[in-house]
Amino acid sequence: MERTADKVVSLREAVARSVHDGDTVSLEGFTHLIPTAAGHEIIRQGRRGLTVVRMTADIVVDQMLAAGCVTRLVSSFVGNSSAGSLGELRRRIERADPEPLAFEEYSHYGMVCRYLAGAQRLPFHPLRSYGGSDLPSVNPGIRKVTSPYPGPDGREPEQIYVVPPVNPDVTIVHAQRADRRGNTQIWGLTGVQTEAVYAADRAIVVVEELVADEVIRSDPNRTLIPAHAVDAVVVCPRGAHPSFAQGYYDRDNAFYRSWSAISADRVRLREWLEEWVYGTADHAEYVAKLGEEFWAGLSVGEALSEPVDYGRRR
Amino acid sequence: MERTADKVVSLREAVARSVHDGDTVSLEGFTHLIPTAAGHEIIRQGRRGLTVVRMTADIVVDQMLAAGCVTRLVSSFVGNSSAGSLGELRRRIERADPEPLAFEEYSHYGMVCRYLAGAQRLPFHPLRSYGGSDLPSVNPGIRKVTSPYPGPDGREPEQIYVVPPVNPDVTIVHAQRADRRGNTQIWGLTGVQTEAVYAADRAIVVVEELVADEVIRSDPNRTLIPAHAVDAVVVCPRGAHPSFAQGYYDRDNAFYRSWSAISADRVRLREWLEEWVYGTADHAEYVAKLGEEFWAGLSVGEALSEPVDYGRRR
Amino acid sequence: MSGQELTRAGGAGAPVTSSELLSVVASRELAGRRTVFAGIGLPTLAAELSRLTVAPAIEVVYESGVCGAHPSHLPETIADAVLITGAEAVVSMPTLFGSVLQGGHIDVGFLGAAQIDRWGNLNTSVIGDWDRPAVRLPGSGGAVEVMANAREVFVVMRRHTPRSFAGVLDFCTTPGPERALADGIRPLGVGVTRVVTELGVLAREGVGDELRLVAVHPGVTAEQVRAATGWDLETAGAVATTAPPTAAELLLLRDEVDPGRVYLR
Amino acid sequence: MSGQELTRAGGAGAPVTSSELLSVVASRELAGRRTVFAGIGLPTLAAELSRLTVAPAIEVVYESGVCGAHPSHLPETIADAVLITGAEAVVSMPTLFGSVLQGGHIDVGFLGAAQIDRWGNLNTSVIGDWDRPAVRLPGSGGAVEVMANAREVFVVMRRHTPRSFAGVLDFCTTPGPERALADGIRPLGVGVTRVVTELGVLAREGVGDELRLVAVHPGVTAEQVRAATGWDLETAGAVATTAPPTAAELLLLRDEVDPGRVYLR
Repeated sequence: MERTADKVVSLREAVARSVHDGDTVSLEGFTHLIPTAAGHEIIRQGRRGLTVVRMTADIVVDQMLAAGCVTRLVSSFVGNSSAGSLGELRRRIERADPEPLAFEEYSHYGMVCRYLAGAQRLPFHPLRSYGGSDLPSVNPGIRKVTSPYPGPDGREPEQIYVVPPVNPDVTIVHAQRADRRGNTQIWGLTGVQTEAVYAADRAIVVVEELVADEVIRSDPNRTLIPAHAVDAVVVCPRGAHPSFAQGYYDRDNAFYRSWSAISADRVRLREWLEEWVYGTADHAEYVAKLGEEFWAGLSVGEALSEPVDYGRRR
Repeated sequence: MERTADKVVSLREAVARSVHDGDTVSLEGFTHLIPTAAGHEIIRQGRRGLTVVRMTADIVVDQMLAAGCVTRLVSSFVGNSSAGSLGELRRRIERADPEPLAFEEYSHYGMVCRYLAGAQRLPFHPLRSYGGSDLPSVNPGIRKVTSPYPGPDGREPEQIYVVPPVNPDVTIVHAQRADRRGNTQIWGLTGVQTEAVYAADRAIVVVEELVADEVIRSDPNRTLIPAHAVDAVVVCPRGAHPSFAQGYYDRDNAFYRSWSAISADRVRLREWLEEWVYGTADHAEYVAKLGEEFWAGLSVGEALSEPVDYGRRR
Repeated sequence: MSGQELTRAGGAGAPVTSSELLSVVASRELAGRRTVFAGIGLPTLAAELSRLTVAPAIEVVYESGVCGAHPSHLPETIADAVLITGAEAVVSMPTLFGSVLQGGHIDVGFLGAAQIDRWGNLNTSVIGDWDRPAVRLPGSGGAVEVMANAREVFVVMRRHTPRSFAGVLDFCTTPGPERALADGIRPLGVGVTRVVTELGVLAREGVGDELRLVAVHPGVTAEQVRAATGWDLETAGAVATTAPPTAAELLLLRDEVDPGRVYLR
Repeated sequence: MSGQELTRAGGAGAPVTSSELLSVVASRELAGRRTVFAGIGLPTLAAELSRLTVAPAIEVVYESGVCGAHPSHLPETIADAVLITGAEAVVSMPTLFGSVLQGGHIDVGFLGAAQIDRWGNLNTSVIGDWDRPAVRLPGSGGAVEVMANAREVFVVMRRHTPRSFAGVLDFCTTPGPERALADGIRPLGVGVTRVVTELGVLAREGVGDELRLVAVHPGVTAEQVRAATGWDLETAGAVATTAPPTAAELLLLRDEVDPGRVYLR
């Protein structure tokens, strides 16, 4: 947490140092900037007994489940985007096959409020959801509080549901760029990354590129994660594949569509992991294996933001 | 609230239409981008019986008090920055001179949480402040809630203070730039403007400059106030003086320092209002009256942000 | 019923598909609305078509945080990069769910579901028991929040069967206002007001009302819809027949909104 | 006591002023700290000097939302434009107070006050009754939050009088942990641990401890400090004498930190 320290490490070292068996690990990124490479490195290092916290449990979670890393999942959406099912997740939940998966089910804003409460050290966060839902009956974490103020129009005080804080042992997010201290800039969909990082004991930021201090400091409002909240900076281009990094590469929709069939068949899923995760030493090998032609297909043209003027005292 | 409507109006029209006698009016901007021109227009139009909500009640609030616009103040800091006192505010509170001022005192984060609760339609917002403070004894708005979860280490459930929502009839903020629909971009200190706008029934955005849609749309992450939350857009260059607009003009520290002496003397304060507010037809006259040489002294050099690439599908 | 059985629009062009009919019917219901919270697929098509027809000022807000998108290509997901580039605003999740949605800025929210009951309560969690379900579905996403906070909710269901229009939900993920009130919670909106299906349109005016059949699509009878519904579906007075898509609506939908037929499959 | 009465630093240069002494003493207390929440004035000078001496990695977080400032000129307020241009991050008020401060990321918060009592409780609201005060002071600002959430708090008070070091506060704006605990609230930090004044240094180790005199500045006696304190001030064993600013400290403070003598008045 030293601000001036150079926090740049390899993904292997960051995971080895910060992700331990039995940890609660938050992986965030709402469709955009999903930290897939970090998930794969956790698989390679054979972590066990993890509680994974992720709003949209999608392909990377299904892969971590299939690799046997995860015993508990906290999530608000367990599906392969709009492209289909997560085969391993469904086997685990529907048939405890090959083993049960403890599942804490929330809604999206319930998860957001859990991160907000965690980041802000609040004992709970209120939200106008869950009234009449069956979710509180299967999730004892969702409770009610009575407001200490009179209700609208002098009616009796309102009741409101609340959720508890989540404080992951480690949060891992992917971002476009950071400096060596960990000042991290994200644009496009920014999701809940800032809150997930602040809620965590330790935070790893995986970035498309490391940039000079001057680049970050030319636009301090773009720094969504300040250095004081970051423990490790990992440079890992294309580390969000098959999701996308705004301005860097597009989403691999074909892979999303293919995942339902791959994951429906445990043998195919195992073969996929062998080939693409266990069979690659690191994410650079995974990227190289996909090939230049493949990446050309996901490349994007340029659309630069108009600069703003921060001004300089004369 | 029509998204495609052209919402650009004069400051005179915006205030005439949206600020009524007896309204609760939020003016936000934390030292930066203080909506002074809007405060002056409220004075010119002779509004009465306002409740003013502002975290840092400073010079513009002292001026509105002296003009007889305000009967109630909700604030967390009533001082002239670090430069001295607010003479009229002190006379009103210390001696009910010339009339009493109802005052609701909070801390900064208490005010932030009131705006958050207001923006999010929550009946209350919890915060880890006020334990043992005398503030709850003089402000019945500050109350306690007991958490429905066990305390840390199995101790009994925590108690926590909460504040009620604030929902101003109208919020006025100053910003660097907007498009005609009201998509508003702010950089530098961003304070609590987004939450204050979302908490309000009506919102007026006063900007240094109106820009083309393409400028806003080149950097959607910079839009801190989306059009759907804005009712009126007012173009009013230098409308934040004596505060500053990052990248446009610097703070007039000399005026801040002079305010203690001006406001300490009710006759001088009255003369100041006569000359600079009642004696100017609008803010353009106020700006012209200060003179070009004056503005040259507050001008700033250029410090442009490095652009980011949002990418474009080929 | 397949799209091919539907009448041709104004006698012109290719036959109207079920997707096209649903999109057109839903788009008409958006007349006069300002803000729509919509997922990708038929809701987006309906919103985009309404902008070109009955609701020129409509703004689509996406669950991903995009407000005022101007996409260069038809988006494939609610987070498609083409929604972000050139958008008017992109906000964080806390702002999107807290200030925009819970703050009461959404007029109409679009939702889908595996099951819906007569009050418009929705199940997107499980078929079977929650603890050991026959089918684990994706869950709420933001549906719980959309129902609780949008002024009204439109549901689009491609399939209309007694299992999906259920007498009793296997699980209530996303409750309407009646269930919320019984739980002591006051919701902002009135819950589901329109359900557009492959067979017709169900409607419900406000809190305490059941969904009733208000219109059948051309070639469908009220009795067919009642037979496909898992509860004793009532009709609202005379059941209308959906006006077929006009030639203008179809032209806009096919040539402007989804020329690549990404969703009009 | 004026600065002119103080000893010269290492026998070199102009006499040490009270402002310089306070800044140097406070800077030494920051050894090893990482994050400081500081207002403009002596706290900023202390933090900047500590960066050049005992705490090279220190980050100053400003109440305005600036983290990692690299100002081109000495800032005149916590919101000075020169703090923003070239900073590493600028965050909103909800993030600053919610995630950074309440989230527990601040090691040391600097506060001032009109009155302080033996437990380090602070008054910045009123002299006299709150309802009709003799003097209306600015109020909390973020002081309530700094005390509740920073791991420890340093107070810098230029004037040391029985009225400002009060037996009983006129009003407790900003309570230390003892008062919070009595109110049933568990604070994160231990409250005030150091008070640097024109006369010396008071210290308090943790919850339940009173402020005690630990050091007097050169030329000041413990009895003088006790006489200037509105409660029966105890001493912590042997009272040390503050080591005068070294020539190196003074040089850095005068030539690097505040060459324009904006705050070193």
